[in-house]
Amino acid sequence: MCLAIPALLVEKRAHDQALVELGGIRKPISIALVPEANVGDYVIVHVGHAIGLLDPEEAQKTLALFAEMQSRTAEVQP
Amino acid sequence: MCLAIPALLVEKRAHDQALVELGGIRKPISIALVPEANVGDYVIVHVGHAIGLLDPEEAQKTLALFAEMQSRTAEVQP
Amino acid sequence: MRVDHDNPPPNPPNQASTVKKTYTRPLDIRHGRIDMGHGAGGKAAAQLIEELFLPALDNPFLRQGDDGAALPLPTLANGAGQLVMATDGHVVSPIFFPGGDLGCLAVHGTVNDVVMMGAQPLYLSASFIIEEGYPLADLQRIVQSLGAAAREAGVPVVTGDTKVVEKGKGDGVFISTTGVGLLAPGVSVSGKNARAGDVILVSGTIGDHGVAVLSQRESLAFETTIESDTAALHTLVAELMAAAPGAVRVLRDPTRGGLATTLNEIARQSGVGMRLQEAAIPVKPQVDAACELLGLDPLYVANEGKLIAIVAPEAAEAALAALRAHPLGAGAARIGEVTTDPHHFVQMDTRFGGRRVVDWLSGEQLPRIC
Amino acid sequence: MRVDHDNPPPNPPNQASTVKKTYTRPLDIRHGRIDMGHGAGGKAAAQLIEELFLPALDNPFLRQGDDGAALPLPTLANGAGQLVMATDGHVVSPIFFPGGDLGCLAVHGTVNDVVMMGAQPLYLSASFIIEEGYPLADLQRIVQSLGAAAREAGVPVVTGDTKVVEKGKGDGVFISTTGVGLLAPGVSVSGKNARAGDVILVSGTIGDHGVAVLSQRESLAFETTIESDTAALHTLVAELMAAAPGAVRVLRDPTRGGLATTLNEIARQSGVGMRLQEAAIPVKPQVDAACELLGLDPLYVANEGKLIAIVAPEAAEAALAALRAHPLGAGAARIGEVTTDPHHFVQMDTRFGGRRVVDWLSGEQLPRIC
Amino acid sequence: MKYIDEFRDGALAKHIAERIAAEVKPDHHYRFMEFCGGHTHAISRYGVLELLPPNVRMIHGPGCPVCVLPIGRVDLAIELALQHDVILCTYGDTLRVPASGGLSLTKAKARGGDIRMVYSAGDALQMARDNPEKQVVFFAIGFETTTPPTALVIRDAAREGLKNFSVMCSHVLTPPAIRAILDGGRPRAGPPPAGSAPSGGSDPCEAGERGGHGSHETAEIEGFVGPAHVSVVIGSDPYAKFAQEYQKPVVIAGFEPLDVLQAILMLVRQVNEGRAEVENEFTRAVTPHGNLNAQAVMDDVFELRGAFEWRGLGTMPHSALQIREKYREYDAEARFNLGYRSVPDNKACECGAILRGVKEPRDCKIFGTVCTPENPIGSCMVSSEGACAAHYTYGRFRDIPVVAATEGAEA
Amino acid sequence: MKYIDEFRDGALAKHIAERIAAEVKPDHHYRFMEFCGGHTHAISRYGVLELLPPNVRMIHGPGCPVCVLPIGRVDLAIELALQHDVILCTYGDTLRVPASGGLSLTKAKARGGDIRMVYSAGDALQMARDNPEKQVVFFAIGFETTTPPTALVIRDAAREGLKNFSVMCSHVLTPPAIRAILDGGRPRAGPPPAGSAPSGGSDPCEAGERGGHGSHETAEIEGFVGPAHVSVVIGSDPYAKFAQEYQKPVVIAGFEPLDVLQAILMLVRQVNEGRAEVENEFTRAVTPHGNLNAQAVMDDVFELRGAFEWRGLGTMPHSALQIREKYREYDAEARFNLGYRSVPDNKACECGAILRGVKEPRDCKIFGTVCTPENPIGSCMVSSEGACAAHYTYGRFRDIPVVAATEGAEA
Ligand code: SF4
Ligand code: SF4
Ligand SMILES: [Mg+2]
Ligand SMILES: [Mg+2]
Ligand SMILES: [Mg+2]
Ligand SMILES: [Mg+2]
Ligand SMILES: [Mg+2]
Ligand SMILES: [Mg+2]
Ligand SMILES: [Mg+2]
Ligand SMILES: [Mg+2]
Ligand SMILES: [Mg+2]
Ligand SMILES: [Mg+2]
Repeated sequence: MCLAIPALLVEKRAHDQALVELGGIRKPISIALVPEANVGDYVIVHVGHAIGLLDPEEAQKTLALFAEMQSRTAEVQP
Repeated sequence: MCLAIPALLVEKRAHDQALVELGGIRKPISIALVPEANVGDYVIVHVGHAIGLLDPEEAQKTLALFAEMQSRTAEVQP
Repeated sequence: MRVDHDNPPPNPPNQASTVKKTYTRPLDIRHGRIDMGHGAGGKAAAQLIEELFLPALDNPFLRQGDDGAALPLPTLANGAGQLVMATDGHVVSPIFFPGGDLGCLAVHGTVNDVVMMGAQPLYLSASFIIEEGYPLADLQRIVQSLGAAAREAGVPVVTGDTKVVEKGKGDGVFISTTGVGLLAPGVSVSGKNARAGDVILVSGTIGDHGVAVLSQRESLAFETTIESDTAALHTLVAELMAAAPGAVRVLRDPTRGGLATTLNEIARQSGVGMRLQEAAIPVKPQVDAACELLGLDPLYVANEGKLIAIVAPEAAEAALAALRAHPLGAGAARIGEVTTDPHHFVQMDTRFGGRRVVDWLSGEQLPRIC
Repeated sequence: MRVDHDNPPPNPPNQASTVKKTYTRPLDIRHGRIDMGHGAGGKAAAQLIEELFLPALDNPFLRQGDDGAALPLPTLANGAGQLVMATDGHVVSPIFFPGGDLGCLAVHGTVNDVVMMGAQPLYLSASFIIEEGYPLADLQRIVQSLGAAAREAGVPVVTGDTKVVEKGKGDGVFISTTGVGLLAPGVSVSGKNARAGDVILVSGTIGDHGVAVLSQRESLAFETTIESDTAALHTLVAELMAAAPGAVRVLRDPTRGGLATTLNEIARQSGVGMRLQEAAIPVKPQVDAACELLGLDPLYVANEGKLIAIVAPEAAEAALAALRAHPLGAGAARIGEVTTDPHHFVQMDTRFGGRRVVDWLSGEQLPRIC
Repeated sequence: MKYIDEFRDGALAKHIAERIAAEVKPDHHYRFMEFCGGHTHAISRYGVLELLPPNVRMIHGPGCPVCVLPIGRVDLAIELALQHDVILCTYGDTLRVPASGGLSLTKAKARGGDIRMVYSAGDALQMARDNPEKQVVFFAIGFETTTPPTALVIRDAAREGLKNFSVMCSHVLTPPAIRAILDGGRPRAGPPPAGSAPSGGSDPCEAGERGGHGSHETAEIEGFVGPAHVSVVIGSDPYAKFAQEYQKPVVIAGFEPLDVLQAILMLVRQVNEGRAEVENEFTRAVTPHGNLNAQAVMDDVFELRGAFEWRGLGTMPHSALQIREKYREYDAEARFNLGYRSVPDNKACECGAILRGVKEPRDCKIFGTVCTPENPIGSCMVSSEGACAAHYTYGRFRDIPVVAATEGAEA
Repeated sequence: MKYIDEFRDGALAKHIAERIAAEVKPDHHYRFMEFCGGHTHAISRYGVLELLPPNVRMIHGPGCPVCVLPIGRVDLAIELALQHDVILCTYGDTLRVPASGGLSLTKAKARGGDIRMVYSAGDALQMARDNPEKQVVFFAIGFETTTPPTALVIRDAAREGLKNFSVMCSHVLTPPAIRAILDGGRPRAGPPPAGSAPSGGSDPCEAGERGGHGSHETAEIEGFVGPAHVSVVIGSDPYAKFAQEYQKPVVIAGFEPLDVLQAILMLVRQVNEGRAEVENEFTRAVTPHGNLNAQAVMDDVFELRGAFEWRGLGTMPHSALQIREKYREYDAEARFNLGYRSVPDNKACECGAILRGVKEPRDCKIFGTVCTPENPIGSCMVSSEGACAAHYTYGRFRDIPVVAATEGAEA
């Protein structure tokens, strides 16, 4: 449920509108629910609205956790 | 102008409506403008309305006139 | 290798396969309607084709199931002969009319175009464009009629296509058919071939189809026993060609635009004039009456089972006799001659004793009040 | 003999003929629109064909001017070989999209169906159903694009038909095309021919066409540089067949329903299963992104210039190399194998390391929110 | 078809034609106008001209409601359809009438106007009943024949209290048009002496050369074939004053070709005998008083309009009808506050002169080249009943000597 | 795609899977529910189950707004389109949901309903602006993720004073559904002792056999993968009470497959360690408090609904939202005076038991025969995120041993 994807905010426009980019495509959306979003932020887009911000540091931490697991597995297995 | 044709009134219906026949086809029309028309009469039909009655006797007279001309011509020519 | 069952099944795996063979609930043809899913190319489309189209059009070529059909090609001596190809889109409204419907019309209209080239029709393709919401029952009637007409004409529908357009972006069903036929060597029948002195024949009464269709238009509604003449003319043409070998110069079915427009087309194409005799042109009394009523001229009303044949004068009698001997040509008549005329006028001696031009149809032929 | 001039002409009859050669004002293609008169089969229709269609589709067959075309039939030794016939209705919306338009699509879609039979495409017919009010300028663009695509594919549009439907009963323009081709003796390419062990190839990235069209839908509008892949694949197939003689079992263009549906069709037709490798299936990043955004699966998105080739395993490398050597197959990939499976499942090993069924498209593929 | 086929009999036609040929004076040039397009149509379609001697010339009058419909009225109808978003109902005849800016109702429909062809005024009323959320306007055209059905639907709409129906009334009257034709030239003191040769000044060729476009000269029309179906409604009495005042014979005739031939014969006789009477060839349908029911409903709903523009004839006082104040609600011109703007005809168009019998279609520089039925420039080319369209569609062959191969073979 | 592709990495997946395999106790059967259809989708589409050890079972929860949409609500939408002649705007997802009488919105559209798919609530509002003469109704569905945009358009419509726009609000709330799942069975006194083997009574097979359709038993779900995007809006705090009250671990996870795998690992660890906490795997987007702006606009426009029917779960109190009195004008249910009528599901349908984890799709007698994605009978077959549809569409191969020729060749 709730298909939503992180996309890069590339342009803020009047009336809470903004342009986001994802994998080379661009789409106008509303940022009325995340008025604090700025160009360069990643927003979570659902039904044409940003419903939240993506925190790059937290994303990095999660990925680091995965990577750690990789080394741990590598450690345990051989 | 004013495409109108004589058609045989074959059925009177409610609300000034009637069915006419012409050459084997039948069509509903209005006789609001010729309320006196009766089944068996020939009416002059224009844009779905009877606009007048055809007088069979007069038609006969006119045709007789034509026929007379034929005999007169025949008389003169040979 | 990965495991195929990651969890213990809640039911004991007492059989090798617990998958069920997919059972598709049959189309509800009685109450169902076309929806956008039927045009999406997925399972619904496949089901529509399997349950509605294939049974109605049944033939082994169509059942090949590919996106096209591979077909035997009758060989002529020395590989001679030509291919003939003709296409028509069919958009009649109403779709069902006295004497026929869109389905059989789609066969006749295209088969006749192949036949009018002097060719033997071999195969048909059919492309359906269906409006969302169209009742499956009506669609089935159309497709069955199309199938029956194709079988009767001996010309199978070997490949097809179905598209669905949104409600309000179509008009029930449109069918485009394409016919392929084989032209024997030496046969040349074309609108270009008319020559001054040739005789113009028509295979029967004109205007029946158009009047039958008009009679069903809500705004004009009139009662008539006239039925569309829609028919495939391949056997009629075969008889004609046999009776007047090498003498048939032009064949053309006077569909849209009627006899008048078709003759003008031929006159222009051949660079000739024509002279018709109004009294010789067969028109049914009811067609005449309907035209009187609506301010139309039967010369411009469509036919779907008639042909115009322009033949060399010396073969005219034989050709006319051959037409008349066939049930579809029983009302055939000689209606005029080809003339020399740099203006390519089609003229007509009126029954009344006058003369006039019979021009191209200009615009649409609409019911008139004046 | 009757008199030709009943009244003394008011101007002295100083010339033999006072009739003026009919001058038809040329179509106002810039501002004009299709009206019902253009479909009535009369002068307006003739003018439309002469001024708009004939110049755009120019070829001697079409200029024959009959209701069908008589065509030379390339002879094969001993009259062997088969005829191939395929048809498609084209109803794309919007009519103009990045990388193409309805016109070229109508050529490619049908030429490819002929080509996917392993045949050489020879001739096309085109049936146009045009909505009243459609701008002549846009119609000309479409027809010119169709003509250009036909010329590029070397497959002339030899016969055609034009119908006009009332505003609100069509959607701009629909084009049904039918292609005829010649199948050399001994060639058998069919969806029925896949065998367990065969290799599945695709000629390039999938989903480009569908995404290009979707990007233009008002309600979804997104910006992308993706263009439709629409193309005629006859030369690509020729190279492929030459490189893997006798080894090409199935060819199919994954149009409506996309790669997934087409593979399911073949699996069912051949009575086999398939196993795909997701990581091997080429998808452009923007296509992937658009699908993410709209909740679509690129496996179900339409292509108009791609083919699936199922080839004998021993010829797979040669076949892939041949595809890659052609500009239209540069992105070709080996994406899976044919398996034995009484359930005819198409399965896929996911890039993630899992496995899943790749089923038929069910209903329409619509943008989703969940 | 009874009462139709009998009046199209070619054998009888020959006899009447022979009588005409026998009775015309060889040195007199007879010039008659058939006022009605219906007669023009019969003459063209049946080839009646072929049956007339060379010195009897028929001038095609303005009696076609489509031809005389001015561009400005069609513009108003298009405005209703495209700007006021109404369902515009109209008879098939008006659909192709050219309007300003290269438009017509057909083209306006192609541009998105909701324009529906109706067969009867009643269909327009029904359209309003069926589409309560839309304004439905009936664009009503026609002479007195067509007016009573329009009056009926306005009366019915009022009785039902329909709020979404109105009529753009463009009904015109026949007598003023005939008068305009007669007034178009120099008034004549009296009838030409029976059997007298036409004076040089009245030679149609010279008149044509002198009279420019829009000039008020007229050719010497010696008599009129009077309306058939208009007269069914209004009766034959209204023509008496023309005959008297202008000393022109009028023969009311049916629209079948024998009727026309017979009327011509009757006109020839009146001219020969120096009479100027109203005669009625169409007694089978026309009475002196006409259809009183129809007249009553027309009178209830309509009143004379101050002035109305007729295409080709210009603006004429009291030549048309408008909806009475009490039915104002059903008057589309009032409801949509339409302002009429006259649009001049193409300068090259000779319709005015042609309608007055001063010129013939082939005298027009653009006849058959720029102006054709596909592309009508002037009013006479609009409907097949117009003088130019009739000549183009049915009579063009008359402009060339035809060499028919079969005829050649026979010769 | 940044922040997407990284979370779909097959190599990393292998490592997490290996960790799960290493950490699960071989004699314990782990049963977790992913509440959200988004997780179900990820599991199905990426084949995540293949990477799990046989003793970790995922139960597909009811977290798909399409699946839980009751027939009666779709009936109302169809009533609006077919009987009230509105333009009904809706997300693509609802178009194929079966309604009464063999209908669906797709089929209602085919029957003439003016039904338009929109990509965003804003498109529905624009539709109303563009069609002032028509009533436009937005049929709004979705969980807390989708609710704020609906609230925005209602607020905007009110600001503009639009008279032709309203919303049929079918927004539902996640926490009550989770509670219903948990309450469905016998309340548990405490957490299972860490590492304890499941008791006989809690064996899912037996539970499935005992529990009939609609029974209130529940399988022993040991933990939840918690919502991703719902939590972006509502935050992670609301889950704390479940974890505590029911002593069930909850791991909020993103919808990418690595997120799911990682969440499963985290759940395994909680179970193994006897913890029942709320953990957040999706810290990159979910905060404890969620999106306060979104919550504010929701709160302005919506209030709790007394009760709402969830398809497959039955009627639950305070489980959905309704439009507040002050925006009543924009409430389609009020404007069109719609009366809700509940429609029972097909008797054969096992959705209730499946949603509770008591049964699996293949236990349903009509799974894959009568009930297919083309012909969904129960809620779980409606959307590809439903348990039955997911299994049918993506997982059916798991029911048969596959004999791949190439594999044979390799062997
Ligand atoms: S030909 Fe056309 S422009 Fe010339 S007079 Fe006739 S109607 Fe007018
Ligand atoms: S297969 Fe269909 S009927 Fe059976 S449980 Fe699933 S959704 Fe319900
Ligand atoms: Mg054709
Ligand atoms: Mg045809
Ligand atoms: Mg033809
Ligand atoms: Mg196809
Ligand atoms: Mg329609
Ligand atoms: Mg095809
Ligand atoms: Mg194709
Ligand atoms: Mg194909
Ligand atoms: Mg054609
Ligand atoms: Mg449209």
